[in-house]
Amino acid sequence: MSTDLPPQVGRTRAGEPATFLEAVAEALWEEMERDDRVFLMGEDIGAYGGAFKVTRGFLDRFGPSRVIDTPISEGGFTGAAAGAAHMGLRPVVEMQFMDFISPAYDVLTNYIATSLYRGSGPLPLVVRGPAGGGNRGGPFHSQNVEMAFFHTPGLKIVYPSTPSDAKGLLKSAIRDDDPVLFEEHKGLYRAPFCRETLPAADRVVPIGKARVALEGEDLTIVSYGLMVHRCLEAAEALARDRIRVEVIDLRTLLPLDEEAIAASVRKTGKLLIVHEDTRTGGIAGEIAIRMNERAFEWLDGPILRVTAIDSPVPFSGELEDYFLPTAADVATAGRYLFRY
Amino acid sequence: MSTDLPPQVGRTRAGEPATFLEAVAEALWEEMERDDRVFLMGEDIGAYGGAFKVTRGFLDRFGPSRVIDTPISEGGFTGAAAGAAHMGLRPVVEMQFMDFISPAYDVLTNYIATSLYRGSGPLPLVVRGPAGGGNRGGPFHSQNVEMAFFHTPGLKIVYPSTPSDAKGLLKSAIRDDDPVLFEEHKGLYRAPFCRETLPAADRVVPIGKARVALEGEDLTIVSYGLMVHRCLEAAEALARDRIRVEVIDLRTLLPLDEEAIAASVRKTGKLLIVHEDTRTGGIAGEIAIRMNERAFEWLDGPILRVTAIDSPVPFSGELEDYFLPTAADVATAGRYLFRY
Amino acid sequence: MRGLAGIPREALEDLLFQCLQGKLLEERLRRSDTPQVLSGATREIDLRGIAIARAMRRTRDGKGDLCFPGPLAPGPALAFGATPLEYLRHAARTRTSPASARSGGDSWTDLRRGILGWSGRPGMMTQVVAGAALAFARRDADRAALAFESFPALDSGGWHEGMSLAAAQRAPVLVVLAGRDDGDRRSTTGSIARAYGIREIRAPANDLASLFRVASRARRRMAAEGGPALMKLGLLSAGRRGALLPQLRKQLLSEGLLLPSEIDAIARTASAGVSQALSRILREGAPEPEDALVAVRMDSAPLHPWTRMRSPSPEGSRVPSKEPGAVHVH
Amino acid sequence: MRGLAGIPREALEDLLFQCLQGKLLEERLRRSDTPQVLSGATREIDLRGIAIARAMRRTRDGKGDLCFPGPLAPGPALAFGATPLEYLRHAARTRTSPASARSGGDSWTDLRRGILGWSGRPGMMTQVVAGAALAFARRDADRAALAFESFPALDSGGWHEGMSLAAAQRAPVLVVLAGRDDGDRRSTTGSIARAYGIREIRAPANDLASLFRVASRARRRMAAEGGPALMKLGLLSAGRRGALLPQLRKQLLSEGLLLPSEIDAIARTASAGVSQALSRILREGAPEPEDALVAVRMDSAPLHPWTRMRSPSPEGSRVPSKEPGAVHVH
Ligand SMILES: Cc1ncc(C[n+]2csc(CCOP(=O)(O)OP(=O)(O)O)c2C)c(N)n1
Ligand SMILES: Cc1ncc(C[n+]2csc(CCOP(=O)(O)OP(=O)(O)O)c2C)c(N)n1
Ligand SMILES: [Mg+2]
Ligand SMILES: [Mg+2]
Repeated sequence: MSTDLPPQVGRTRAGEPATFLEAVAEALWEEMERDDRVFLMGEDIGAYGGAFKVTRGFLDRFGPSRVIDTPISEGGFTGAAAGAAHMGLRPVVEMQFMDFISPAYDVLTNYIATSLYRGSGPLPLVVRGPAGGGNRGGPFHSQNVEMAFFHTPGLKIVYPSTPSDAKGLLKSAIRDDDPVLFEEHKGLYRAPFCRETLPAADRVVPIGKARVALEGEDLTIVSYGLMVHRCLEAAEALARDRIRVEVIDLRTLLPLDEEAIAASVRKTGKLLIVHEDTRTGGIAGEIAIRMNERAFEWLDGPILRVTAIDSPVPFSGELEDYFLPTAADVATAGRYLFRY
Repeated sequence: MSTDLPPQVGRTRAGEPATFLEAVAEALWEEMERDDRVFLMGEDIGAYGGAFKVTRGFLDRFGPSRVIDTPISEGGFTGAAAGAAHMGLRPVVEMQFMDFISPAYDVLTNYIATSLYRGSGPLPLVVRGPAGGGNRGGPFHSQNVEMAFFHTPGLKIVYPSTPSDAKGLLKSAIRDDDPVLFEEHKGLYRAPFCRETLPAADRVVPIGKARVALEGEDLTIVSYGLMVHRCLEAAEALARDRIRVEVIDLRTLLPLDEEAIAASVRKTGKLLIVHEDTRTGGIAGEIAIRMNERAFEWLDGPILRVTAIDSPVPFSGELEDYFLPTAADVATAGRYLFRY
Repeated sequence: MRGLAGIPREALEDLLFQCLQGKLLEERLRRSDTPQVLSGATREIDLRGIAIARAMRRTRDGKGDLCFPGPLAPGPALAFGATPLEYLRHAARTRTSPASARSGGDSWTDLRRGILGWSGRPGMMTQVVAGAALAFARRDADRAALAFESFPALDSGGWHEGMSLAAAQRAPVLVVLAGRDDGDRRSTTGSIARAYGIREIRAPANDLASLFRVASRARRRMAAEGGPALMKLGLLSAGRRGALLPQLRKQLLSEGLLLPSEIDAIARTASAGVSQALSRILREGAPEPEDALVAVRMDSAPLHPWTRMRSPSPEGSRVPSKEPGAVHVH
Repeated sequence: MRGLAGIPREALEDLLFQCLQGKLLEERLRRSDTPQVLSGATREIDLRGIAIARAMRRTRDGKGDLCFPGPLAPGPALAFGATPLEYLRHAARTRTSPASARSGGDSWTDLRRGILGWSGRPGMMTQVVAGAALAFARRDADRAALAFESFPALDSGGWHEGMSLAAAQRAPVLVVLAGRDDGDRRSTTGSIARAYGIREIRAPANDLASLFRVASRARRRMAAEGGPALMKLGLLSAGRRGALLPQLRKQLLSEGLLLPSEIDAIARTASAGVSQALSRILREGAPEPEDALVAVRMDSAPLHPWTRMRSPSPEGSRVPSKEPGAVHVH
């Protein structure tokens, strides 16, 4: 059977390195093979194979009752996913672009997130899709949506930065009994720099645990998603100035692994937060106040942030490049904070 | 004509003190009299006079083309308000409870908030309604919705704490060329403790400016809405311990008056943020990081917060009382921070 | 068919019992001596909801039909096996209420019985119920879903998306439009059904037996053929509402299906149950405040009380504060 | 009526000119030597959208009709007076594009001309357009709105709420269903219209003159009586699409309304305009990066570049940092 696997789910079985997109596809495929309660819903995910071809070949293998093409109605099919989850299934909802989760804001925050609290039982479902900018998608195909939901008790939010985390965390998300939002940065999907050979074994990565992407003593940089790679670039540049940066990849945004951040801050005394998402109301704020609560005495400088500008994502390349934070921005901020 | 004014809009003309609700009603009435572009949309605001009777008598005075009863479709009528605003009108949309703004999340964040940026011109409209807990309304009639929108560039968010601010800020909001979300705490609507005699003259309160509700030297407490009153209570208790608290009432959440907060923090060196809204992802985070950016060297203690618990608003009175922050909680935190 | 012909005796007994229970509950709750704590509970119980819900396949193992009682709550929930005591607990927000006093309205779920509560969004539950029905269509031959919505709910995008999806997926869900008013729609239920390409079910009479029969037939057909259906319950005058139960009783007697003594026995049981529930509810305790902290995520530890500053600096201080009189907290 | 009878000569000239312009633009953009920067612009321009939009009352003072070009963009925008150069600027994301290169797709608004852009949400614009039409109904006797949507957009709650509200408020908005496919709806446009209690407009033929006429009539009726209407444009084969313009030309000639020389003159003007636009666009500069910072609120000062850490501590330091080598920033 593995001979006629769709190409994007066969890398690991063939012993080849997988892209981020392929890692996502492999996680979906393997979970669907493992557990027949798992099924997919989304726009054009069946015959067309999905806007980014994550689910190419899934319809042939799993049939139309497990790969469901939906009408344009993100609220409706997310609500329907909740109903199916109540009945014991494990829906994975694809947003064609994560931006399109906004019509599902009501049902996600009011019905789905509150279910367990209201005594209506757990709602195991995953809402996943491509997020983030840098692809000239303009304001409606480039958003990061985490902060729309970060304030909602009852949800989990995952935003991985590597193929192996993407695969392991998506498996965890599907097996998790809570509703999980899962963002996949488009800039990582096919990026050659983050191909990885993945373990053949069924490996899960726990939700809620950050990862030390780089160890260092002088300065903590906390980030997630594509920006982790910008931070690692910046760390390299700073290393040439003998500034030893610790880079923490959050992996899960909600619940936030504040212990991991605090441990690093207690070591370095300096904290810089980097997110691609816009500035005001970004996750940097919550991290800042948690570190005030938990590590204030260890801070040897202000908690600072490098983020996108407070504006919709611009459409033209020139504007978008200016809008997005760069590795150079991170390095400048890191240098400043080091010297503080 | 003023003889047959609906009672809730006639207080000031009669020289009587007005409740918060009456202040809101007066602002609406006066703005509708002043400018015939202003009109109202919402569920049951016409013949029924609104769930809280804010608009009782408006239909008789202004007619059905300016007081429009809508179907249950918050997204639809908020989108329609945008269309009317494009055509030069100034819609004021009532959410029966502010919780019901969530179906309008998509159109507010994607269409309305981005309009000016996209070159589609300003969209002067107001979305207002009763917010907040303490009224045994349970999870779906007690929410504070500011943090769902705080992350969206292009919106303004106002949350007054007194009748005179409510009236003056609502007038400003209606005259503002940007979309403004305007939250009115149900706990203030008819509260005897916050009746005020309002100036008869047409007085506006500028959006974007915080207010020093109490001057003090030892500790800054920043809050908004109903919680300002809890903070003032706490300040009284702390004054008995000779702790001189400065209470800042934000009034506008977005744009945030960071200058006012920083000025106070530079004086007191201690900052406590109090919000009724739930903890994670609340506005305290953004304030904390802004003060790290702008006043870190002046901080003599961690920035702390007192908030509701990370949970949906509980239904029963016992649970809700436990869930909400109290004046005593604020005082405890204030005392701790003072001694820090 | 007319009268009660063809309805199984067991169903008729149940129907009578549940309608009596509902009626008694309603009457008792309307009395002036109803305790304040139950003031939220005194709503009318439309017996038609009971008749329709009783026509579904109810089990107690989570494998029967599913019902969102919506604007006819709690009638359909009682028909799905909920007890008056549970309803009163919910209304009185006691510790033992189905939602642990954490949520109200009709947000009350019991999936083993097939009762689904909501989040107070008219129309939204048609989505959720459609998704459940989708699961039935995929896995279970003989399950169907029932949702009570109202006319005003039809204006919401949530309802439309739910109905549209159910139609596209041929999910077996019967949506019954009911409520305190008809809205001011400019169109008929039939034209709405046709716009979604789904079946309209006509409820020609408002007597309980006919409604039961129509709903049974709709259910059988949905389970066999899949696909949603739409049915409208018209408004009833107070007089006609009041006549529903006496009429059922009369039919039972005149068709010789139950003896007067049997009817009396059923009425006594219903009455005893309601009385017991009412006296019991007043003795039930208020919820524990800590229940407000109940986990909203599966893995969340009970929330620590840090919010309240009882332990404002859990990590303690590395250096003592410089302020005179500063305390060291651990 | 058949042929061109009854259509004013000015409208016919315009229609011919705009259709020629659209067709030429499309052909030029499809050529293999189209510059890369315009790759996003090579979509088909459905001339039917031009014919329908030309039937509206267009002004340049913001007091005419309103049009959301939707899936038939940019045809209807051209018919409302947008120039090919504006369209190309938008597609090429130049500094001078209607949206200053900040937003793409069909998010392009020019309210003086009556063109309304969107936020990429199929169905949502029916709400916005309904609201504009509500404003017309309230204040202006002779204004109406036009929105192009697609069949898949009908499934969205946004569309439903917009249509429902327009119907309830009798707002004069003509919604035209068009797009690259018919969806897989289980119902007809007529049944959908009836579900909202609104008029269905039949577009019996796909020739440009008939569409113009039908749209004119619908517009007149909306402006006079209020209330929305729904109209469907069927799919056209490539052959029939290609025949639309030759047919119009033939009609104009055969009915003697324009002389061959007049038609040629119009064609030359259209061609010159398109050529000029194409050569001009390649000389237009890229946007200034700072334009990404453009105010999103009326009163917002241009955003300060703090984000980029050029001035990480605008307030400076009260005390010098203890670190060796620390710098003091003001
Ligand atoms: C999104 C949303 N909008 C509005 C409301 C407020 N609301 C609850 S029920 C209701 C009226 C519903 O009418 P109907 O379904 O006929 O109920 P009934 O008249 O029987 O109370 C309204 C406006 C809500 N709960 N949620
Ligand atoms: C809320 C939302 N969901 C999904 C999309 C993605 N999307 C844009 S157009 C489209 C298909 C629309 O189909 P149709 O209107 O027929 O357009 P066409 O086939 O002509 O491109 C989809 C799924 C979106 N932009 N917004
Ligand atoms: Mg009603
Ligand atoms: Mg299509």
